[in-house]
Amino acid sequence: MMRSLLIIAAVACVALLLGAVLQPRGYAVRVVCLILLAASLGQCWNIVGGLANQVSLGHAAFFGIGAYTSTMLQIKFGLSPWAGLPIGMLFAALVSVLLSIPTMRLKGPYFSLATLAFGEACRIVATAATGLTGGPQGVSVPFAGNSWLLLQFRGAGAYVPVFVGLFVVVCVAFTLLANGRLGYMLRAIRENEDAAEVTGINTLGVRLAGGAISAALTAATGTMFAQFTFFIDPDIVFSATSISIRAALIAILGGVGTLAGPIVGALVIVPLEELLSAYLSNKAAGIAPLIFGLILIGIVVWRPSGLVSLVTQRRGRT
Amino acid sequence: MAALATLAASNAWSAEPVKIGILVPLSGPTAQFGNNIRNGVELALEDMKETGGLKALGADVELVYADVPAPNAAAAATQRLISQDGVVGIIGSFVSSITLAASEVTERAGVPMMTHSFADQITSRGYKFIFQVANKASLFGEKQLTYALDIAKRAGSPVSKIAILYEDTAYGTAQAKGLRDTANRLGIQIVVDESYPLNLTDASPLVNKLRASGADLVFPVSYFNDAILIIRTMRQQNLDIPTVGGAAGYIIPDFKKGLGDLVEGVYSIAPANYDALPAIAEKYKKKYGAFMPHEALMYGAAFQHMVKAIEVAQSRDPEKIRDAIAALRKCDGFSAGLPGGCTAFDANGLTSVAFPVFVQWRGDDIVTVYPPEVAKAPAYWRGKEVK
Amino acid sequence: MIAVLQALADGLMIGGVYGVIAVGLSLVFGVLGIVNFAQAEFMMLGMYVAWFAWRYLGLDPLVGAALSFVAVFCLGALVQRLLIQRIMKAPPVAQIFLTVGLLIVLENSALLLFGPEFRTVKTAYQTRALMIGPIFVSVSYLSAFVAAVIVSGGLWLVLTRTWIGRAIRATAQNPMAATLFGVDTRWIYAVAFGLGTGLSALGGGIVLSYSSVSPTSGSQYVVLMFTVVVLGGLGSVMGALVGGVIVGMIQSLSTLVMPIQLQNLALFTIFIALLAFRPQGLLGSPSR
Amino acid sequence: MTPIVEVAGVTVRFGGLVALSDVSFAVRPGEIIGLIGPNGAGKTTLFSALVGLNRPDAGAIALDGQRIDGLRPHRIARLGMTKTFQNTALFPAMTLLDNVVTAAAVRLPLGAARALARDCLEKVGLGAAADTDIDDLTFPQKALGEVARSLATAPKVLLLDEVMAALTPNEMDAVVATLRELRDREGITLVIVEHHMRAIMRISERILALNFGQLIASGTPAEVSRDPQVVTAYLGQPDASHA
Repeated sequence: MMRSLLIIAAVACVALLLGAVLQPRGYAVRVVCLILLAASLGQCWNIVGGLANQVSLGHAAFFGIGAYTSTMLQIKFGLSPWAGLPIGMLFAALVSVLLSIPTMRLKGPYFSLATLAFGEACRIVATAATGLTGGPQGVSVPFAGNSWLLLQFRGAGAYVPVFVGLFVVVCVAFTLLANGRLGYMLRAIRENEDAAEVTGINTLGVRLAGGAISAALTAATGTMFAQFTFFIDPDIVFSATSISIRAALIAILGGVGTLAGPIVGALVIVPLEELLSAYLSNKAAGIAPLIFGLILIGIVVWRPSGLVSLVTQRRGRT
Repeated sequence: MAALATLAASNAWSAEPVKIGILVPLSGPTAQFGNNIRNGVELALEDMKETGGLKALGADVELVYADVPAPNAAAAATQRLISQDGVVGIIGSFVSSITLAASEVTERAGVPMMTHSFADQITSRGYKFIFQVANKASLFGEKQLTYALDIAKRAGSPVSKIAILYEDTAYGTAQAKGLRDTANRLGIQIVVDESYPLNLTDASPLVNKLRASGADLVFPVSYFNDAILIIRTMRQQNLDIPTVGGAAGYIIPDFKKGLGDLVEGVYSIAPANYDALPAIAEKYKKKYGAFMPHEALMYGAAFQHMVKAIEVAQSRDPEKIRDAIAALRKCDGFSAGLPGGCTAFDANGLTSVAFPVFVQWRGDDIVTVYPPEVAKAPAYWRGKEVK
Repeated sequence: MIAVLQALADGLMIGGVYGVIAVGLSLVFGVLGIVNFAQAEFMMLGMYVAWFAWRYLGLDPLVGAALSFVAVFCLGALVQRLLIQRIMKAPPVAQIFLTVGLLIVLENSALLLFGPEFRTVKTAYQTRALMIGPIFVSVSYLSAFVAAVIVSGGLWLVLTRTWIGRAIRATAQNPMAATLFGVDTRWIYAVAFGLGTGLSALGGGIVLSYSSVSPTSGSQYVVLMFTVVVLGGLGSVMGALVGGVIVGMIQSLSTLVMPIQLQNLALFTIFIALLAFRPQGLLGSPSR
Repeated sequence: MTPIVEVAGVTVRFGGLVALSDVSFAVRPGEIIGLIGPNGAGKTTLFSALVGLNRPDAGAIALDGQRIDGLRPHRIARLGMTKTFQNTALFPAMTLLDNVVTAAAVRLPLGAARALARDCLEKVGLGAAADTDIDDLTFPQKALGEVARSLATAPKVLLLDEVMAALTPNEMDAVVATLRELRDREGITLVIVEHHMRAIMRISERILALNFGQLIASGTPAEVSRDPQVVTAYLGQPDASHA
């Protein structure tokens, strides 16, 4: 527990330091922001995917709800995203509870595929509900200059403290859950649901709570994302590949169920994508994503339980 | 001009090439269009070198590509072009959502971006650094209908009922809205108004509705895969309703390759057509083996406009280049191929000259048939020449 | 009424095709226990093989689909031996991860090899339809459907009447026991993966006969394929075919009462609801 | 004295198969009951029905005077009745201590839960094995570990499903003593399923015998072992020869 908090604090300090020294409107600091967002997203997923072993492939639903709730409230009612943020989180938590009615009892791949279908269903609804979301044309967050109240800034550098805040909240939530009572219960459910029930664990309630927390934090990440990119459309924020599956990939690459997993995953995936895109975009089309895919395959064949296992196993041996 | 050249040559930085970022999807679902844009821009650069345009700058222009398969990657790639590569301007990016996401970065960074994306919002956010060389999608929708109605009227077969089939993307919905609003204004009955998910696996439900509706004219707004399915299914059911495509999938060489003779006589709205620029179009065809699609032409023109503006500004300062782009009216090179014959912009950054044209398939080519002032050949309506 | 009959006819035929492209996914899950997100990419490769067979050998894609099967069978078996075999015992999340990596690699390999253009074939029957009473029956759908039925029948014969088919089924049910009966399960896994991906490739050839292919064609079908096999029961071969027809029917019938834009919303809603009541799918057995 | 557990007319069906048919009995507080019967007689099904893992198709179950049939297992556990699993069902990715802490943490803060968990492990004699991984425990240790985990839920009634399987006679005597002590010190009512006849006859104060889902006999160990129906039911059962 102490060690986990130290890791979080160390990463947060490094990020803040980078935010302070890097050119505030430059590219490097934007990459730092993307890493923080990716790590937060992966950590949100890790709460259900890692602790409860429910491999959700539909987290884009919550991400999109967060992004759209705060953005639409801001556009239509001039509400600050700071106010839209908790509303989006609440809404996402509610949707996650509703979703769990049909998916609660699903196991393994069935759960994954049902959540995948749910994420896609949300994308379709967001596309079709033009009055509510602006439809497929997307919406732009109105730009009002640097403003803490409206949570928007001209350069990426100013976002670093905000995203560090998000990152710390999400990671601390994960740590508390993992080491707290709820964490014991989630792990018990993951291991043996019947046994968990007869030891007095309300498996349904614990799962709902874990799912709702994960959904709400994912929605918060979505709000931050919208405030950062200033433009969202249903294909961007409800994307199965670039949100749902990516969230899972970040956690899995690093190590499912561990605090460090999504952090390591984000530290590998984001810079890798950026480097490949920077150096290979001038070359033959498709070579950059091809190499990215090959590296993913290489890592999973080499380390099926994630990169974190490199450290933990070595420590285990000594 | 000579004085300008000496001035440029005497500058210490003149050896360093001026970098322009090309932000386009080179992989992913719209890779084909990004590829066409790359071809167009490279040809436009060649063309400028041949006609001596670059000498005045005193430095070479270097193209820096960023592959953006999806809008999520747009912001970081744009920032990278600006801060790492030091580009002075950006050309891109075909897909409206990518352009919208990228222009949020260029606006804040104060770097000009020129695009041919259609979305209405692009130049209605009050941004200073974004320039749209083509008209807005809603205008395309409007003209798609008014042009068709006029041709039909001249052909002596008036239209009272129309069908709109469109993909539920930014491009499809915006264009359909223009069509719908115009039809309502003109009192034309819309008998089918259906959006469908991009990348259909089966077009029968759409065509079944179309057949049952008794429409006189159908406006499908779709990319290639869906266009192919819709046209084939229509032909299976012997539906020969005159078809007016909504650009995109309807005016690329693959459309003919895929459908063969079925495309003969199909209309489409287009932002520009290569037959306005025969010499360059011929060069393109020789080099890349197919006719020059409109995105190659439009982005080539945007690129040349930007380079010219850099020359005029005599500066690498993006802010000054931006002002030069806004002030410049360029009517030669690729720009001459646009309807209206020039690239120039209004206070919002939207084209102040261009207008949509109507093209029709003839053999392996698409021919501009409307409006009359730019038409290269008469239109055919149900096989009959329209006077 | 006619509209309903028309929708039923369309749904049945397109559903048969969905069944064939998805049956391979079901087979792969049933035997190897792996949820293969790259399955639709093998279908895309099959579409390319069929396209080249049409372009350079003059083969109708329904015939060229046989070549798609053979080529992708070999590729699939190789991929299984070189990659999938290494993660057979890894946690399911790692397996998902690997197949997603494979998806990215296959899609972009196709982009590098074949370029971004759309390709489509031209056949004489593509624009023909039969009139059965007031119902249009698209000749290309009908031939695709017939091909789908023949392939399914063939698969059923292979699985039930041949040694290799029985070995595959035995491995699916109990790999340990299969080993005791002299089955080399590692070999069977490679064959089953090749067969599964090959069948999807074959389905790709069939789809190409009326559609088009580009490097991203797989993404068009991936969610659809999963819906089909889960509705039918993951791992159940006949279930995949039934699932395909159900998905085809839902897609075409739903458009009679709601906007076409929402046809997949209807599909996913029914999908999630059905899973809630019958998690093992319509024809699946309760345990894998 | 009012019964702590009362079962009235409980019937459980699986599809067409009747696993329990009209079973009725009552357990007094502090009693040690042995539940016997050949394989497939319905012993585990009865346990599952009692703790709520199976819902009875007919009949009623009451714990301490309160109807509990139809409640979810965790509610029944919190009301004071839980069971161990045949072949054990500890959570394999946790240490033994964490297994027990999990059960205690349901109603206690973590610190108190840890203290209680150590206490429970001491009671079953596994104090030394607290930090062992589950995979490294012997089968008897796992069975006792489950008893400890159940104790952490503070049960009034504990249903033990074959916790003495695979024990040597000496070990068995130790476990029997432990269980007795639990009853004597804490007043926990025990219902025990055991194949091993010598053990069950020794520890139980009363025996219930099931066969084909029906309760065929009930009484003191001596009475039940003479019951003709029970003898018939066990004929050919190798375990019966142990008795």
